[in-house]
Amino acid sequence: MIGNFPYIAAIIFIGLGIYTLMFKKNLIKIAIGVVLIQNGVNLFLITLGYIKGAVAPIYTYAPSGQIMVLPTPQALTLTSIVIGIATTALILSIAMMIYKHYGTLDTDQVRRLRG
Amino acid sequence: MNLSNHIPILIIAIPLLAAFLVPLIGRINKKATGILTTLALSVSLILTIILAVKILTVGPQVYVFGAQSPALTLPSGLKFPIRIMFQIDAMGIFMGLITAVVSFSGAVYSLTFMEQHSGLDKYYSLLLLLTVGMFSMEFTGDIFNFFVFLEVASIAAVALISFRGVDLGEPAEAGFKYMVVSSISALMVLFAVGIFYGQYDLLNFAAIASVVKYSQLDKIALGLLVPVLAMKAGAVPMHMWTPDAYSEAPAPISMILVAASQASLYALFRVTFSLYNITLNTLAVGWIIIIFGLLSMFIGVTMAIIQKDIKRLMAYHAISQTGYMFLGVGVGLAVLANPVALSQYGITAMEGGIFHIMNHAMYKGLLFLTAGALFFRTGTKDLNKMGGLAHSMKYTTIFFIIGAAAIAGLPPFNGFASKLLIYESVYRFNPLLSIIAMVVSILTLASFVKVFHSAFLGPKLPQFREVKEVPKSMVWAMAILSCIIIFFGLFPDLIVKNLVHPAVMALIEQFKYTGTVLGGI
Amino acid sequence: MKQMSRIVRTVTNLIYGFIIIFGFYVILHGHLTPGGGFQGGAIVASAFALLLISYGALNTEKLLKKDLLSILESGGLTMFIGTAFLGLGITFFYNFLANSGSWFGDAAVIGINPGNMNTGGVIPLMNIAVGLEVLSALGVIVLVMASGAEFTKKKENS
Amino acid sequence: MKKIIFGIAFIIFFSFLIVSAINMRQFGEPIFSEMDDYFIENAQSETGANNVVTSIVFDYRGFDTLGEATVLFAAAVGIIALFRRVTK
Amino acid sequence: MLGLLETGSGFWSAIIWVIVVLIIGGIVYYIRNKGEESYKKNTEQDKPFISGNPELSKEGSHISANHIYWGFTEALKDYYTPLVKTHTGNINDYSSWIIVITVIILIMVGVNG
Repeated sequence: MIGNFPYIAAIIFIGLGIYTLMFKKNLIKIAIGVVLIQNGVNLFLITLGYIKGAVAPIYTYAPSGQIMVLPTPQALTLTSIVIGIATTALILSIAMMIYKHYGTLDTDQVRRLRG
Repeated sequence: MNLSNHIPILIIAIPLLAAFLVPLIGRINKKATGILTTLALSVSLILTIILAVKILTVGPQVYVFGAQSPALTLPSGLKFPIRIMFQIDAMGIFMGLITAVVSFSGAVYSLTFMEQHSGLDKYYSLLLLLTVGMFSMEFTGDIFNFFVFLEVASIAAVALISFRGVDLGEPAEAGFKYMVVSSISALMVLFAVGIFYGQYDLLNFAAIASVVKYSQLDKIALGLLVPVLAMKAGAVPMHMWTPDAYSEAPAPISMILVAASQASLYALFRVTFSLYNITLNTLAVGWIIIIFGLLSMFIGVTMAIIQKDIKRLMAYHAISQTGYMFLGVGVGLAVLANPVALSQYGITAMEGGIFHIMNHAMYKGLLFLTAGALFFRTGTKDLNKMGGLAHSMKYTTIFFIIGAAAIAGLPPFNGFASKLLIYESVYRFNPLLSIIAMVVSILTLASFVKVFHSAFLGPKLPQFREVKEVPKSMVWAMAILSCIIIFFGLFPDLIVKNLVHPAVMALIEQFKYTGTVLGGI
Repeated sequence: MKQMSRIVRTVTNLIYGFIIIFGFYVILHGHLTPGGGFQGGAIVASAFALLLISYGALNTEKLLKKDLLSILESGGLTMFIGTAFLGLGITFFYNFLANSGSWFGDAAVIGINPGNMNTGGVIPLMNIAVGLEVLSALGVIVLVMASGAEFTKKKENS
Repeated sequence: MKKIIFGIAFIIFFSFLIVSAINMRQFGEPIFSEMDDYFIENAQSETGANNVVTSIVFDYRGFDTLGEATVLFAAAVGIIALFRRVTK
Repeated sequence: MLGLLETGSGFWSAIIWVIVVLIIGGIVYYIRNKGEESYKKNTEQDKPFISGNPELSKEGSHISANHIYWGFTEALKDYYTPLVKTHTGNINDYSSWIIVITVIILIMVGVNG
């Protein structure tokens, strides 16, 4: 149980992001919530790859006689981090566009499309 | 080198290469971008048809990236695949055909529809990227790769929805909403990937399906995957993004977005049928999907009747038609564990649902294109401002009648065939569901009578004196889809026997899906 | 945005070249040391961001041409997918240069070794391609968003 | 009223995620690791790269990397299109 | 036979349907031809008879979309009012609905799954 604390830390990130998406009224804060969920999921993935007392999976000048951590989660996390960068950039620029046209970032006013 | 082994990747790689080259070519010649896009998409359409023939005659195809040979799934002495692979069976190629046809006609339509817009090279590049994302979502056999291309499709779709956001506010708003919900869904998918990886150290659909134990974690992964994928498919009550996105995107993009949401629907069926087949409690999950279907059908159509914006109305109809697919396939899933009922009506219900996917892509695409034609000539999407357009837009009127009759399930168009399959088989599962489906079909007809009357019938209004027929390429794009609709309507048995039934069997028979990769058949 | 004080600009002039050089080092040694195309490209793009915040958007656009960056972006991606296409004799993404004796074709010493630059097959090429793509894409994103902010601000004032 | 329902839903969702974290295998002690062991053993001989992560990113899972570069490209193109100068 | 779709408990053939429609159309056309001969175009026989009132102008006679199915929506007012009110175009509600449905499905799957 307490050994799983790193997972729980990642889950808390995700929960904070979900809370921001559900209850915060500012578009920029919503973008921050999306980023929080991304970081939580990335943290969860990278945590899955750890092995106690292992070294990075790189053979250049590696300390001899050591086991190496699982390399796949690192590749997956790299991919999802770059995807997260792209998503965040797009969300923020669309928020800028919304501000240009609506003059506000409040989700209660940014709802011309409804019904 | 024998290219016939490489068809699965060429379908993806040629539009991808074109997408990278289009911005460069756009600097030299603006006109050439559209031509290049249409060319690339036509090539991938032809290759998709060739691949479909190969798969339906030979069997499922596997393409392993970077291996010694395209079919080498298991390197020496391994029990599981280590590389990304495409795993295309009848169901995957069925969705691939839809994607190819829809995106090709969308590109043809865009040639003149988007002419007066600026930044066309970006538009065509994003259109190709959206197509590539949909193709890969449907072909891939690797769960993380599925997440990556889900994001590719989402981001390209968002950029296209908010393409008109430079001078208008609403497209940017719709794009923001779609971006947020699709990021939530993609991240939940990624979390489920993490759960699977942590348990089994596997990332391949078939390999996970062979070892999945339906433990507590697998239940949580299922409970995360089903709603987010249903949300991407536009299931009530998570459908609110759908009318915004469909109504604010340019008309060809609305058509392609329908196919994109169906790619997520395909992923939902893939997860429930191929990943956990009968290991899960099929009755509970089947009823979940059936309830999604009922809510989507009824709320979608009742909200559609009161709409004033023609594209919003059609978007709500997209939701309600998605309900039919949920209903048919959900009935099939609910009786999956019961061979007798499955052979009696389950398979027929799934045939109806799967056949309805293709029909819906075709006629809803046609309807969106006609709405785009009206917008192109009149400059408005508001039904109150339209009227009497049948006098000046003959072809568009004919195409709209075909599409409306098909979506309302009037014989002899294709909508009737798939809806009939759903009615008769669902009636034997639970009569009430079938009756609700018929009522929804009647309401659909009613709301399209409203559209037809207020937009096309009536006297020639003075403000539309100089309105004339839309240009050639738009007419051609609409004609392609109408011909497909009429053909499907006249010969539904050919499609059901040759395309739909193998697809349903590919969903039901899990051992074939896993056996394609892990051997053993 | 405005340009920042003289101190910031002087320090930027001193270090941004080193940041770019370090980024390219990370890109080129991606198959030997921690890092690779994405990380190195991000480092170079961070140098662009440093220029941006210290000199302001309008001055930076004189130094960094958006058109050049977007051409570089398409070019890098085309090089990447082209390298993947070259493996099509066997399969897409087949590492046809590894252990072949030609460019980057030396067989790596199995186990712990100081590392040989001339190994890795197509991996160094893909690192370079992806590095170019990432640095230009991130640079374009940062530049366009900054100038877009100027644009929107002008919109409000007028 | 709506806020209360959403709050309860959020709490239950969060607790489900916590349950998944608790049921996950012990931190730092993977049970199955065949795929990663294969990578660690054979990456050097197959791809000739010392960096196992890079050899996964660009060789074993190269198609993911293509998709990821495509995402970045799509975002850049979309942002350029979003901030383009309108010339009707 | 081509175009014959087996639906499990019956069959459907669009070809037969089209043939039947053509036959019935022919019969209808035949009956129509046996109708009143004394009809002449462009006489007062064309004019609609609105209980003696003058025929109003064509533009005025067009019914716009707002007025179609007015009775339907009016009769179902207490169904539509809450439904339309639920569709707040608010992004917080969008994401919150996703979470609510996810929770419901997690409970259903977790309890009896």
